[in-house]
Amino acid sequence: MLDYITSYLNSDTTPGSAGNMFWAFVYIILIFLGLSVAVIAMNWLERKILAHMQVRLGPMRVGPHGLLQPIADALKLLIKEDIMPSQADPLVFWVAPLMVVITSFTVFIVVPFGPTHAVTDMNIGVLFMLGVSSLSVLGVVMAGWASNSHYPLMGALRSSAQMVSYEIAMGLAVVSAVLMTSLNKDGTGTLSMIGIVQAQQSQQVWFIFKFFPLGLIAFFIFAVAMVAETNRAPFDLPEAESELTAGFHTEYSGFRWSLFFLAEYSAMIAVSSIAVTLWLGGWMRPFPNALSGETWDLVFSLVPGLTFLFLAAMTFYSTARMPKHPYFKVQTIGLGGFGAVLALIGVALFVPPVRDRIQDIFWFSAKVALSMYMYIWYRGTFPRYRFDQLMKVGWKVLLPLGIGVLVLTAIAGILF
Amino acid sequence: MTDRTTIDRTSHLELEHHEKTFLDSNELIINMGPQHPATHGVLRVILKLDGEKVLGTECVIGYLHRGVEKIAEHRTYTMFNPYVDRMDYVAAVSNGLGYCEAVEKLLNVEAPRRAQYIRVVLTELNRLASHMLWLGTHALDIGAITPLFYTFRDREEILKIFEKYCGARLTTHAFRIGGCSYETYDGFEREVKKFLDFVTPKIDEYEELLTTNRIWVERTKDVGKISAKECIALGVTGPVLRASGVKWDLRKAQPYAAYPDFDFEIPVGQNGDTYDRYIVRMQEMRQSLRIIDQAIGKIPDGPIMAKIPKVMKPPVGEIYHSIEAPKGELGYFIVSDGSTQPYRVRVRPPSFVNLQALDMMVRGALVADVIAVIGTLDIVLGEVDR
Amino acid sequence: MISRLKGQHGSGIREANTYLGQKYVVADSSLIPELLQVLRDQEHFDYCVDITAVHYPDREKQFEVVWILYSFPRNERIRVKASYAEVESVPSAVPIWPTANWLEREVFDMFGIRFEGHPDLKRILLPDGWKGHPLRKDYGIIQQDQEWVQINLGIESGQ
Amino acid sequence: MAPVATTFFFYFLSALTVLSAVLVITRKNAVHSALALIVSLLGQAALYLMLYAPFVAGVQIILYAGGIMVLFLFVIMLVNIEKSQREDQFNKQWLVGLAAAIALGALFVLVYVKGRALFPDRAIQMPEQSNTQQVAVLLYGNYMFTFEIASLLLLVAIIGAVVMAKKRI
Repeated sequence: MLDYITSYLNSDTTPGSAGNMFWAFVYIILIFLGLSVAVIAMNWLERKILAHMQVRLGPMRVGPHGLLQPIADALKLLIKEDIMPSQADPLVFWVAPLMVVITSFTVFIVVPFGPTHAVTDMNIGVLFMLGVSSLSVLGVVMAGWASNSHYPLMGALRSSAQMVSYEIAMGLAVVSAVLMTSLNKDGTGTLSMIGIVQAQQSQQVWFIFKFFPLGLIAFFIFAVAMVAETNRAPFDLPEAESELTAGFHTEYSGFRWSLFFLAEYSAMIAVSSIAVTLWLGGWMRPFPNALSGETWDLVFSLVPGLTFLFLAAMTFYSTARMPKHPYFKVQTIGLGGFGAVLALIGVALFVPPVRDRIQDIFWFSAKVALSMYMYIWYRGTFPRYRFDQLMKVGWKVLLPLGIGVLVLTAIAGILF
Repeated sequence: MTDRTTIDRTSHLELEHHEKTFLDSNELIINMGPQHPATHGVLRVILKLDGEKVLGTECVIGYLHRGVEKIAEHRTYTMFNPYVDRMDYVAAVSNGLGYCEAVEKLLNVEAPRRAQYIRVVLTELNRLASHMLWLGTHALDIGAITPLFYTFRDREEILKIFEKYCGARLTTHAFRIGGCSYETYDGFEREVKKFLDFVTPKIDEYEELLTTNRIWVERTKDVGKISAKECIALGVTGPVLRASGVKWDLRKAQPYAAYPDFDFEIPVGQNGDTYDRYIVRMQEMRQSLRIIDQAIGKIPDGPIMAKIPKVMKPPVGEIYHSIEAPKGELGYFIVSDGSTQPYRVRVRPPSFVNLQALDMMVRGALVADVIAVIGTLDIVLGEVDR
Repeated sequence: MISRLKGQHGSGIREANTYLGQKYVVADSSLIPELLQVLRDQEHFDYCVDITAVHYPDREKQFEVVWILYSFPRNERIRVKASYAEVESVPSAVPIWPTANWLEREVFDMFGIRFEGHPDLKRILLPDGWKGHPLRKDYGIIQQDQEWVQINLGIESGQ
Repeated sequence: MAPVATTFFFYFLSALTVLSAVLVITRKNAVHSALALIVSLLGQAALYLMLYAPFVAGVQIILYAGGIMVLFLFVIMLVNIEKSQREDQFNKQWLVGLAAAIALGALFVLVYVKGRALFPDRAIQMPEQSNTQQVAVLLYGNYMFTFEIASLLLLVAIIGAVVMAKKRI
């Protein structure tokens, strides 16, 4: 048994490919935990960042700087009364949030956090991600219909139309990136997520810069479509608060609603990781060409630790600025403790074996985080599109653009 | 008169059956409000939809009805004064100004110059506050959440000035019949000037966020169009009328208070769509700043109250007086029977009359446009329902 | 203008005067439809500012309905007044000014004055089933339709 | 990928697929039927995966479960469910239907029994990695003409749908 466990550590592949059930299970648990933490962190960060964009403070009461706010919210949602409308369809009402959550978590099976850091490496990885994430629309539609109420129904109608239309543009953008993988020396393309990053590695270019500006346009199409896919501003029509109160989840409350919330954020992370994998070089560190060599490798390998130390320093600075009143004593200690944890993580990340192992994951997460920040930024900046305009953007702008990019990429691939 | 304003538009929800194909889906009746994030209070709009397309609307109002006009008949002229603030509570000062001037006219007295200048300053500040609140909520309805906080931040400064002047922030009761009951506080002029310097760049900031924002323009251009003719036929006044191209502002047309002394423009639009109304209101905010800037520099010295009897008994007769409130023409029709209490007070609320145009403006549009149009009409339910 | 009106309609115009600089015309109720039409078409009173009523319980014709009109081309206001008894119905101004729709509904709601030819005359501010018209002088200030309150709100009294 | 508990998963997925397929025709509520159909399609996709045809499985999920079923639900949601629930699920032709189903089943069995020699005893071990490429080579090589005809047919169908849906073009 122990052999079974340790044997994997020497293999140079993902647990799925090695057929090692134990480690696959461990990875699944790790991803699940990591994702939950990421959603919680994202919740806090979104509120804080959005608040600071809007000249207000955001959560400040629960814990220092509102750090415990997401946890308090989660607790509140868990102990809230679970209401099901009496005229609702109980079965469908019950299945819908599960459907959304399961699909948005399943996607992470193939997300490559590093060359070996993925649950498995399917040879249809991209297809799998697109397919499974497209299933989440079923959950949305079911939720809207099962509520047996008009606002959710309209939200469901909107979201199904929206997701189906934007999936096409999204697919075209993805295909053009997949096409680029076939420009290796051996001439075979791949749909595997790890294979796509490795293709970027061997071609020594992130696909966003490949055949400039074709890669950039494809990335742009995907970036727009992914916002629409996840129902976020400015494409948040299915849950447009000022129009449909809360759209498809108007009738949901408590734990079920929190499942939708969880699914929305993990779907955001999922599509962001597709974008990162396909165009932004996945787990590769920035400037692998311009700043190559062992010294630079070393410098970049220190970045994760330094980042955490920087965060720790910011936390300590905030701790020092806390009011000196005894009333804030617990909070000050808590914030200091949080900073200490961050500093500890930062120091741990300098230890060579950890440093090497964690680097890929760090760069991948950093790129995803950047994309998540864009999500928040959009939300703070843009008004909402109207339904017909949304469809116009999807069908009349992104789709032709996507086809054009696809054809041009194919031509460029033959010519160069 | 165009077709749209003729009577058929009032045949609520019993709409003509257009030709149906087998692909036509069922019509959807949606009850928007009275509890809805975007109906600005307790407006209830019953929407008849074909998918997303609006086939007809019916407004159900009265949820905030308090019988202000009935109360007026049982209060003396002075006692009724604070009640008018509760109608359009985001522009309470304008309401008070209209009522005080109407009663003054009935009594045949005139407020002193100093009081009139203070009135103009406060009313224009209130117009700014009202427009800021409108901008924030309107943008929020269309999905831009950030301007709301910017406008509230700046509106706060106005409310602080009100608070320092009369102790109240929202329902100010700033004026009395015959003038103002409070002298300006020390540094009033300085603070208002400081506010002007503070807010001018802020209005540029709002415009930067929205005016050329593609999504904003797409969402508002050609949405809820209403022509000048239709506006007049429906009695729509205020920025909505001006955005349709009618250069009409009671401050210029039938000047009251100290407005003849000041130099300002009436901004007008051309298309009468939501975008033009937005532009007109933004311009109006700048014009208000201009008026305040002129007024604050030359507030004359003198008394702030005219000589009025302690017990007010206006002679038998009636008066209609109207002012340009931030939302349109706000009129007071007061009938006096010679006693201390008005025999009848009728308020002509701009929001109430403007709201009537909603149905015509949104027919054939989409659900999202209904929200945009409700926002752009700038209604306050306290005033609609009274 | 007033002399012109008087010349046209003669005895129908009971009184035409100004009070505190505001013009008003008191007309015979039978003349109202014609007069309003003439005012809009020939005198360019294209904007109906307000329609309201005043209740005089002591008079023979209890209700005085007031039309406040404004002319954009002339920048001028005029009030048209006419008296009606409780049983009489007032000609609706909706065909002349569409804005009269809600204004007349409010007058109906508050005074119980019926408007002849109104497309959709029903209560506007008060609930549909409410009994009584609150702006009449015989309606007390704290009076309520207790039955409605009890049925619809499930409470003893709204006081 | 070393398979784990193949037999168990095969029977599990088959049972799931067949069971939900039965539910599709027995449920009175159209939305429930559609949901059962989704489960059935997903079960099929998983079976494809077991047959080392991941591309087909992926396409099955994207197109059928993700795309077509959404449109199904879209339409069903607008139908008056209460009315359709009151209607009889099986009308008088159920005997004919049953007969047709039995005939079809008998045909399958007959083909299997008669042509037993044609069926290999065990599934052919498919090449694991370049599966997708082989599909592409076949589709755009050998069956290019058929593929193009199919796409032409779809184009005609799209135009037809637009013409039918739009009152005025």
